[in-house]
Amino acid sequence: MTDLLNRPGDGASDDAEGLAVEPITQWDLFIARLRRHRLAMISSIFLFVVIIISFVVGPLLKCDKGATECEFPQLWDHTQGLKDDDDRLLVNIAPRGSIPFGTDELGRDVLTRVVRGGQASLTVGIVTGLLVASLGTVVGALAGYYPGVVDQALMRFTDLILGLPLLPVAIVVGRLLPELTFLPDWMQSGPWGIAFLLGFLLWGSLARIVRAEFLSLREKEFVEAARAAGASDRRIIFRHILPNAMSPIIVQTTLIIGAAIIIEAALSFLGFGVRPPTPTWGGMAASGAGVAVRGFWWELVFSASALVMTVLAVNFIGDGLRDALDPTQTIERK
Amino acid sequence: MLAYIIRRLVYGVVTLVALSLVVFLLIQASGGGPLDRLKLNPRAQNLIAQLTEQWGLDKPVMQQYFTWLKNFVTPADVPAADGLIVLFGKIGLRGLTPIVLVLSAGAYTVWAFLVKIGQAWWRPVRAFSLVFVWLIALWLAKSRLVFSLTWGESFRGDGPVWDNIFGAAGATFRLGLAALVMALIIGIPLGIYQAIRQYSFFDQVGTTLSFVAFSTPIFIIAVGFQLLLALYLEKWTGVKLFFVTGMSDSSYGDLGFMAQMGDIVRHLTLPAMSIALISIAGYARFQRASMLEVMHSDYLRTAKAKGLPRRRVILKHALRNALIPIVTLVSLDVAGIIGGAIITESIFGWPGVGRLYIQAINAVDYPTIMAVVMSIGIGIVMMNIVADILYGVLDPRVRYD
Amino acid sequence: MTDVIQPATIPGVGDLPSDVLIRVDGLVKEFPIKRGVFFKKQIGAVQAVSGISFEIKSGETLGLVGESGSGKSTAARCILRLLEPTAGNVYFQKTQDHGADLPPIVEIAHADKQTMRILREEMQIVFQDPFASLNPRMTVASIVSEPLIVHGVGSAEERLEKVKDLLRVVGLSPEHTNRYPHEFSGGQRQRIGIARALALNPALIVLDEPVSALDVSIQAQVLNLLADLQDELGLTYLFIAHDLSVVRHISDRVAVMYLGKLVEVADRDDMYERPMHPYSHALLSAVPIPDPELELKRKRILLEGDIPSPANPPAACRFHTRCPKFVEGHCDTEEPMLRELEPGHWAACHYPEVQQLF
Amino acid sequence: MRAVDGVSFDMMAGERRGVVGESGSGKSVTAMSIMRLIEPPAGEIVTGTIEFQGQNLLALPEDDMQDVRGGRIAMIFQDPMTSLNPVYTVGDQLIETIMLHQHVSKHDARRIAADALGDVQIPEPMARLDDYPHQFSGGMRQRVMIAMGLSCNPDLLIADEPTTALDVTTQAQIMDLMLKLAEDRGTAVMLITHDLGVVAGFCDTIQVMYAGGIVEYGNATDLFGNPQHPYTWGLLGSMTRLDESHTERLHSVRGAPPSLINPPLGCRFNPRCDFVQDICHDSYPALRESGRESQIAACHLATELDLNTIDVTGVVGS
Repeated sequence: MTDLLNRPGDGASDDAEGLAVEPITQWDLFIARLRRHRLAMISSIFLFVVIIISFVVGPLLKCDKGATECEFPQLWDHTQGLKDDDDRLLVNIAPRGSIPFGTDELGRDVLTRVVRGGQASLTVGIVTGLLVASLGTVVGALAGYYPGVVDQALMRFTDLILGLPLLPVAIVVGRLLPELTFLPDWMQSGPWGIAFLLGFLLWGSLARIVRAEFLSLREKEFVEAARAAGASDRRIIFRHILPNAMSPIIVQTTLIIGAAIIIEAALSFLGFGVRPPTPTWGGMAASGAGVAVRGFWWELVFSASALVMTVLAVNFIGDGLRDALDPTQTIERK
Repeated sequence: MLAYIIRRLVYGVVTLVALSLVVFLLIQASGGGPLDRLKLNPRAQNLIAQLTEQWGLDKPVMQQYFTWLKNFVTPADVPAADGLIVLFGKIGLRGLTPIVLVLSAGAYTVWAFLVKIGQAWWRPVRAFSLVFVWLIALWLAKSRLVFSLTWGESFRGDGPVWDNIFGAAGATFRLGLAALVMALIIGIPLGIYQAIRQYSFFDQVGTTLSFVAFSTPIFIIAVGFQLLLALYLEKWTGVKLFFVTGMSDSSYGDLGFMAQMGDIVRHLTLPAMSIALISIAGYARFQRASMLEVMHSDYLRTAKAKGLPRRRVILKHALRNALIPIVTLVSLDVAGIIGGAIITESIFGWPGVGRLYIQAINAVDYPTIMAVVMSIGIGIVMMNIVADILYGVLDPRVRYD
Repeated sequence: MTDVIQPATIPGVGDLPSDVLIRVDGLVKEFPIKRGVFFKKQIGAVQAVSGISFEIKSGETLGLVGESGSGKSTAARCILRLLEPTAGNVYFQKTQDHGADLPPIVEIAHADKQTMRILREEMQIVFQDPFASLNPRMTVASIVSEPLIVHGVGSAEERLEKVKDLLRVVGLSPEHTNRYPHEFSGGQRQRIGIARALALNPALIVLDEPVSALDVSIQAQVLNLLADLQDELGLTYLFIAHDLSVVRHISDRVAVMYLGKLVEVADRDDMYERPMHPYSHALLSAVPIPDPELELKRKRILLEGDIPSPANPPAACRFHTRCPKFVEGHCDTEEPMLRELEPGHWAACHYPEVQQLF
Repeated sequence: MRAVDGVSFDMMAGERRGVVGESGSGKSVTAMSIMRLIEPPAGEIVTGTIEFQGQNLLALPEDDMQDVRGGRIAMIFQDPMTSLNPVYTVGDQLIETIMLHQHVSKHDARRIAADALGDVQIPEPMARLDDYPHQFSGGMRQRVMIAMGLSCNPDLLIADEPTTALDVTTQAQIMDLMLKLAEDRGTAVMLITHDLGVVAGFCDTIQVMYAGGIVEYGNATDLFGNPQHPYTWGLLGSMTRLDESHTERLHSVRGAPPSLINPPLGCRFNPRCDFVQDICHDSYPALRESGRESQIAACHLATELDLNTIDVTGVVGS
């Protein structure tokens, strides 16, 4: 061995060949690529702010204790302003200095409700995303790694899920959710039930993607090399295949998050999603659309904008991640 | 090929049975039922008892399911001969024209499949004619010519579910087809142009706009169109360009042919545009990506090296290849268009299947709910099979086994 | 199926000559073709490897050559049990003790999982594609040390030291342990792959087209490295390649495959100077030589048509459809056995004849 | 990044030229530039002229260039599996080219196409016109590409690694076919390859490229017999040969080709050269005659070095 170590320059010594690239880690590369995607960066900051406002600021807003929801939540001291001298509700007040988003049909402050409505949308998006990511990955990974009976059975089941007409099924289940007494309370009403429903309806496409990734990665030479070294299935799956399949999983999950937020909003719009009086962007858009016909545009515009901007941010992040996670991408794109 | 189609059909049937079972059991598991509203009326005791008996609501759940299944597949009590009389008696000459067209297209399709013709240009024509076969099947079903079902009685007292659904299906079909055509003729050229001018200003704006459209829920688009292009437009300019409810004006019957067409367009545009917008964005993005991939292929370089003009390289060699994957996208998008139709129909008061569905859901009219879900499911299964066949026809490399 | 006369008399397990490291005996690998409307039934099989037998002596290099579709890579993967062989045996004479209760000669093709795990320390593989054979998400240190981790060798620090040694051995700088594969050139990656294969001090290394993806000048560097490693570590190589000139340079003996069967096995110079099978002859005559004067003088044997599909190989002698010496009624009805025509020179042909190449 | 930098050469009518180099040496880019197939987002030709039969191709309007492409200069590519459009029949693609350049009727074009397939020894050419590319094997597809390239009787055929993706017996068939066709028709051929063996049997003249420039040019016999540039010499030394039984180590060129984004100063080969001197770091050597007629090399030391007398093993040991 010592002979080998002291072998004279073979003309192949590493210094002569030289490394073309400075030592940078995968993480640095990832960040560098993400940085170049300006929209994705802005979107990340925006989404972060939205999450903070919805989950931290929202609950801090003063509410009547004990009530399930805030009939008259007060962001600023609006109790007086929202009623006139005769103690009548000031409904459909146009936006003005002290009430920047106006009030709705019931005289509630639209700004406060928009802030609190984010909770439902984001909860549905995130919980659905997590459910889809875990279910889709597990099913796809098993089907892709174990060919034969396991693969066949799992993929037939996946085909079945993918064959379901999404919105009609979501509507009928969403309609029935509050009446399904065998479910725990937290699933019957509110965003969690909708999130579970959507999670179970949406994982099929991810499972297919993960399966395809596993099928192709399983044949890669570096996996063969690991097998030749005697690595166990578990090690091969978790050390070799899964890390290389992560980027499509992450990208697809962000797409699902966006889709879930939109579907939840549609269900709430039709009245089959999160039930009033809990504020949701979809539900507010529905009641906003009703009054917009009479010229009271603000509830619709503000809730819809919040919804669209959030989903847009999620989708831009997904696009940025797609570029950033692609190891073949070089640093050329603007 | 035939074995492949049979396999897909069997998987489709399994999916549909599972779908029906899940939806049925969920409806049963929920506390509410079709008689909830009646129960509020203290004088309806007899009626409730009668309906419970008639609809079999007191039976065990599985028995009710099988009753439903039996109703779903049992033919209606209308003899085929009656169907023929209905057909030729009611339709008349004007109605006969499309029928003759559809029939001849069908015959032509069968012939095209039986006679193997190797010419490349023939394939897309043959593929397109497949669509006609589907139309014939739909039309046969509607005219009760060959077979006829009832799908049970509606719980809302308006007759056999079959008739209700096929009564509404025409409206949904008109809406969906208009949306699909719009999406195709706008989205695909957009994507092609973006790919040809990659990284241009137009491309970047197009990409950003399709992101926005993709991120906007359909009800916001629909409500936005309704408010801006109809209500506010009329309020601000006094021009009434589009209608926002229904399929046609009440005076439709009195209008001349051109005016009728105009009326249809003015009713159809906004709901169809609402559904189409998201699909346009989707198709444009997909077409752009597919086109870019093809543009970097070796055979395109060969085409350029042969001295073909750029136009011909793109329109003949690139486009044909880039359009193949679109077939799959469109077939998958049919589910999206139907979903979009449900929402849009309820916003625009469009008398289609979607609106029927929402009404049925509110009344827990489960024969109708089930029938709508099942017919949409059948449509999706059929579209997937058609897409697979189309793919095989368009791409000479694909073989099924 | 395996009715081929063996290159050596078939021994019972236990009496492999001491200089033979591995003996492959009637190896068959079939890939099933499945079809069916609902349940996939096997309706046939592609025989990628149809009963091949050969042995490799300790410290020698056997070159296994053939065109695409000849089954050479499949055969190698079966020997390493990266694919499950359909039939046949592979006997391996172990060189280390492993502390386990294993006989001195182990049959690999049917060995259980545990035995296989232990034996993997003795046999390693280097792959063709330097880009696909290294996990892009792992550092060089974790790639090279993976075999050590899997087999529980040493502590983390010891492993790192070993990795640094290995990198030095293959001519890379030991400082590069924390870098990722994409930071290296093709030749350097191939060196990393070789370091990984060396980690467990194997006796046998299967080299599956190790230089065919590299540029000529880099090819030479890697070939030199492989030769040095063999000299100094006493390695045994199974060198798989389609490039016959590379095989001539590195091998001691050469085996030629055509459509899943061995058609000729001979010592290196015998094979290249006096091929006896018409296919070997045609194959050799097709290889261009960088010498214009020689190229002008050479007589080429051009084969007709393409290699038949392995799913449906010709009957009897698989080469008869393209053979210039085809005799009707014989070559297409009776399969020629692999026979020892001269000492150490085996060919599977009814009409073998020593050919002059130049 | 400059993929090709200051490449100048002439080719005679009917000449068979080999362009040899490793990956990234700029040989394919040179060929693509002649065909003007490099378009702005991917790259552009900064300066230079390409004169073909008295016309500067770079100044030609696009319409006229289209007549040159496929008509007077044809090109075939490395990977026959992907070079034909999968959705059109082979006949469609051949007939399209023939009608474009020869202005004949579709019927005549079909006949010419069948003849072209026959010329490349595809059996039953008339019937095979209606087959799709996937129904052909790799070797057969490359024959189709050759037929397409030669169907309009071009004056120059550029073959970019035409046999790299093929097996060696198929390669021999294809090279034999190309040689026969080129000789019969007097077509000039520019054969681009990394394989010195392939050019040896096919080409009259050879140019060796390295890192975007030509390092040596000469007729085949001289270049192989007496390489003047250390790179050519090293390349030949690092080749394994079918006809020689090496017992010793190969003489490898040390290191790897330089990055073209930041190429070395002076002679681009200097980091890998065994004979490097100070001057090699200072100035880029021009191509110049190296004592032999018709053989030029881009090396400062070309006239001083006599590479044939250098003992290969001696250099390696030092």
